[in-house]
Amino acid sequence: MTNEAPLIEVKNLKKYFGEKGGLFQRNVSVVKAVDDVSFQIHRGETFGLVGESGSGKSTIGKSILRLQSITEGEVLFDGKDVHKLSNAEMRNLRPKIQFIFQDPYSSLNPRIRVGDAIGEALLDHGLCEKHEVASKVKEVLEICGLSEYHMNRYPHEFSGGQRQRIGIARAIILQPEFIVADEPVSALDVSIQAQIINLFSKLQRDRNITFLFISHDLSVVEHLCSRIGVLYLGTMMELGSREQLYSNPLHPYTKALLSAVPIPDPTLKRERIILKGDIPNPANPPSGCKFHTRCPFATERCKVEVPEFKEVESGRFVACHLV
Amino acid sequence: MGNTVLDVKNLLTQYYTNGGVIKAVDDVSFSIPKGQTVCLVGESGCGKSAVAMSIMGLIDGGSGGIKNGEILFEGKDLLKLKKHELRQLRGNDISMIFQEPMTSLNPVLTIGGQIMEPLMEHELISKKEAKKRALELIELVGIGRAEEIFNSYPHQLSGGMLQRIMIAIALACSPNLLIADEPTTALDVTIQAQILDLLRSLKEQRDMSMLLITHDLGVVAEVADYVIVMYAGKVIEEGPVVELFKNPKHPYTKGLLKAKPVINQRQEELYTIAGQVPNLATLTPSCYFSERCEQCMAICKEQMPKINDLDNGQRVACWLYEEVTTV
Amino acid sequence: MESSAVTLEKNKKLPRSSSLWRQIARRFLQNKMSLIGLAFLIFIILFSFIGPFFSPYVNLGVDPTNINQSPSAQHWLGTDKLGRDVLTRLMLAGRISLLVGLGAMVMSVVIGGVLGIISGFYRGIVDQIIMRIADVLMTLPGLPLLFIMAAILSEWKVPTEYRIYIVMLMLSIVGWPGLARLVRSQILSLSERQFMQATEALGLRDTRKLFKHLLPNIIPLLIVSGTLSVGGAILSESTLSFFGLGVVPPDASWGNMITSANSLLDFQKRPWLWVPPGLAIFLTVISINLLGDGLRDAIDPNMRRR
Amino acid sequence: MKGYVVKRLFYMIPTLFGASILIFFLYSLVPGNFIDADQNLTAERKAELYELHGYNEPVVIRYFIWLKNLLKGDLGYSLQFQLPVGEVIGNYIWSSFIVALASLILTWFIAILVGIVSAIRQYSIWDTFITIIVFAAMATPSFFLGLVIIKIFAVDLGWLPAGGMISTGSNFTGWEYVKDVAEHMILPVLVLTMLGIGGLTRYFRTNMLEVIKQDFMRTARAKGLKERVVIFKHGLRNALLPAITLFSFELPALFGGAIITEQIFNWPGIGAIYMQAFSVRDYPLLMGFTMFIAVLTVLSNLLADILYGIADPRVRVKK
Repeated sequence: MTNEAPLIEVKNLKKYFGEKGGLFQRNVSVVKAVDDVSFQIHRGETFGLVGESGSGKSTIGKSILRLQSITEGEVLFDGKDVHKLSNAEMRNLRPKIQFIFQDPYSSLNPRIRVGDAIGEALLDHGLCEKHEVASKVKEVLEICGLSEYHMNRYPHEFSGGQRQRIGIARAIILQPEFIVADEPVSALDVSIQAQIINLFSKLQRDRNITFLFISHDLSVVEHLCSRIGVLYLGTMMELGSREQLYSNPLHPYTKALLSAVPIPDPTLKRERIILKGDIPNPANPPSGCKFHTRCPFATERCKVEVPEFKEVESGRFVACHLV
Repeated sequence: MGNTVLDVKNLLTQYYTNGGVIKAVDDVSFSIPKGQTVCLVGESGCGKSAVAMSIMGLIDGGSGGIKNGEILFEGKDLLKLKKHELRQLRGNDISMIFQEPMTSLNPVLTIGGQIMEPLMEHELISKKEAKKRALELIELVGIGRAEEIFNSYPHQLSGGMLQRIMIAIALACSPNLLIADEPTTALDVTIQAQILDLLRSLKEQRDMSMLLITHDLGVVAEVADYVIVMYAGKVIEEGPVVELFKNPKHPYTKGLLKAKPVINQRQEELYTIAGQVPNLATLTPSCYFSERCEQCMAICKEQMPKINDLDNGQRVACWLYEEVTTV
Repeated sequence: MESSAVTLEKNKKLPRSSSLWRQIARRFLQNKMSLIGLAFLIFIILFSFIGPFFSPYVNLGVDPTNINQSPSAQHWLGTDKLGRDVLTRLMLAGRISLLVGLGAMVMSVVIGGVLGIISGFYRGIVDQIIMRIADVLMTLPGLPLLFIMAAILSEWKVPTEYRIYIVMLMLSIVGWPGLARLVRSQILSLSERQFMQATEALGLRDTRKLFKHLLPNIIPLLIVSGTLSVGGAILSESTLSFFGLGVVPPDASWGNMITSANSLLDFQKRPWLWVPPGLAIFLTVISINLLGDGLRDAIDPNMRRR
Repeated sequence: MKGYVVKRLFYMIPTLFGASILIFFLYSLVPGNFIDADQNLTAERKAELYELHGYNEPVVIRYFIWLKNLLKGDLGYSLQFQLPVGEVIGNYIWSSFIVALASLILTWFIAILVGIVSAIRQYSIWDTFITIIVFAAMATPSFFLGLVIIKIFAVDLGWLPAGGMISTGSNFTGWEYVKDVAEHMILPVLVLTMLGIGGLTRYFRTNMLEVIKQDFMRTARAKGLKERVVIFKHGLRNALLPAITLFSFELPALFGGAIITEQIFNWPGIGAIYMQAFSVRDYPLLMGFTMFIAVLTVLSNLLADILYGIADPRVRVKK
């Protein structure tokens, strides 16, 4: 751990989605998509967020970049609260914080040529002269494994993997300090996925960008992230370094999650924890520890008392009564 | 032969696309022994789902068709059956579950009604009897509250529950062969573990054969007895699961196994297979993987390799192994 | 390994770049029905705008010596009760009917498009106001609304040469709310797409979002619904004119030519007076609809809704 | 569900309020009125009538008087019929209604049938043929179509009566009467049906084409169900659902369309009365009728939503 101030600090973030009930009934059901989550991301590291559907991982990513309003809490970028900036200040900050989307098919405007899609933000923010745009676009395209030759083409002419490269090029051309990548490889086939993962590794090495990497795939997260947070129903269950989390998971959910990942080795005999039941509906989460309905070790206490998210060793946090 | 449930021989299935006619399944042969799980693995567009749709006879005549081959199910060639004869087999002796449980059930009919349908169609039992059986099936796939579930609608249940319901429907008439097309791809990892577990134990209880189609090598390793790897409509390698994973022969299979990040086996750099899947509409006679292959030879670009038996029960279609077998 | 992937990507030849518009044109040209529609529409336009120059009767107008003639070699479609050549009048009426249809379409598309974009893009209170107005207009039955407006205007004694513009205006008042709703819902659904979220993440200016990202995606929709609304406008205009509330004599429109069927004698004995304009409307509208339908399929094969 | 209905009823208020403003001020803009139009009245009598009907008040005041009466259910007093507008509408609405109903049933029946067949036989000769017919129906001005079929079936062939609701001078009772009315109905119903059939058929066809592509249709086939069951039980039900909302546009549109057909066929219905009232500037009747249709539209919107909620379990259980 460095003593340097973190680049991103998320404090008690809450995001509730309400279904308003018209004139008389207000907020009939509230979905607590993110419920009091705090963590820090240090300069130059890649922080991973893992979780299943309904865990709120994408919502956190979007909230950090203010692509979405928040209900409560603070998101500090370099000490400034992102959600308190004026629209003009926010616009000036945008090039420094970028987003890479999950779906390579819908994240590119079908009617805009790839070169323009990558270069337009440079122009719009006045970050370079008009005549320099083409050469800058060419540069990032090459970094991302494409070439100049692709600039005048439309997105529909590219495969999924290539489009994801374009999405990455569009983000890095602005020379951001921080990138949120929301499931950037989950829509891709294995052989293509490996190419994109390696591209991310290369960017980490060469460009000193800080990443927030969001994924449901624990093996991808292990490969790319140095610190990882595990989310369940909008709450952080466990947070720690890669080594801590993968070799010695403390939270029963993390353990179950790790043991549920199929491993491509038919000879391997593992103790598998198969969780009972379904992921509860986020609109109606269980009381106490949200995991107690599926936890093999749940006690009476877990049903009523919300466990504290406490630091059990340096940089290692767990929310469980049993730890 | 009496032990073989399904025997597919030289299957050729074409689809009509904007880019032209493509051979989605190109001269594919394999068989499924009784009580075994055979996995078809491959990346998107390799034709693995088209194989399943061909077996089920569910390819819409407007979008494609089976042009050649035989599909022998318990000795009968499905391609020679009359339409209604094939229909009577579907959901009865062969059934299928799909990738998207959320959209695979009819949103306006109750769960119970949808489970009862194949029972009443194929076993000609009364509505009352069918309901009793449906309730049993709901219990069988591990959902409690059978009566309540029976009367609910698909949108009220989660993806994992719906996939269990799909399994209940598929098992309703005790099929001899279950085809599962990416049954866990749309599900969360903890739910995936549940469903795989369920499929495995049901298969064993009922001594059923299973054809599981997936892109996930992890899933294959967990459930398969025998593995078939497809690439661009062709079978490029097959073999018993342990041999194939321990000692893959085809450069594509090797690459796939190396390119996948595996938990607790982190490497600094992942192996990558360069390039991308070829366009099926513009293939020329060659090994279809040759363009991406690191061990590509001159002959790979000119001639398509045939699939050959190796000593240990594996079969591979690759020029690298051609001499080995002839020697 | 990484570098091998890069070089391969670079050398890989992609198919010839074709712009989206060229693709649309290719798909459109494959659709026989809409080509027939287009061809016929061109014929009607030539017939109405160029045709009269070849007619010897254009400037003759009224000819009392030659009234109510049945079709003959001189007058292919006969003459009317003032002795005017019906074929020539059919051409001149075509000019007016087509212009009214086109004008009404342009106005509806402009009003509906602009209001729909404002509604969908800025949301909030402006959206509320615009949509409530559209609601009210759509709650009122179209035909009675047109009738009232027409009555107001005829009482105001608008000079006949301005009549056709008034008719265009009326038709666009009835036509814009549907279009505004359509555009608005399209914008809302585009905003859900990741590429619009990406413009937000990139911090692009509103003007760029609007003109570079949204508008090009809305234009196909406007072209298609615009085309189809020309047909609707021509039909409404003919109805109004038939009831004497649209284009009024001496200006001819296809609708008011059919008015002659109101006379029992003309209706029973002189079908050449009212059947040809009816057929002209029918054929024009059907060609426009075929064209619009073909355009829709060509522009977006997935847009086939409604 | 109940809360939802209440909510929807509240949403109706601003719309109807807006509609009433628009209707009233449009009509008050129309120059001339019933009194001015009557040439036989003396100046004093005119002044008297102006006073009586409140024409001397400012427009805004007159609007509120009208609105107040409207809220009490009083649509005004028809000057031409010398009867309350509500009563006039009540007298004529039923003859319009039977034509509208007959045509509605016919339209839906044909549209569903044809839509399904052309969807499952997409791109066949039959599909193309139907498409052409549908386009033709949508491209024909209804008044012209009316004229043509009167000319063919009534004038030239003499098979059916040209207009009216009963044969003039006839004195039928019982079945004879019903038969006579039915004969007179055929042509107007035909025209009204042609008016609506195109859009609806196309709508069904697209719905059906969309449903056919759905995953659950594949599931139904994989179960080994008969093709008939797959199409009708699994397909049609889902294709019909969104069409329910169309009902809301249909009914008011049919009354609107009746203005033309009743005029052409001389059918003594509300549409014909509207045109008559129009020529003598019987504003209370005109406003009453327009407002009536506006209310009908809003109510059928509500009805359609409720029906949709009942028919679609996804909505039903949620509300």
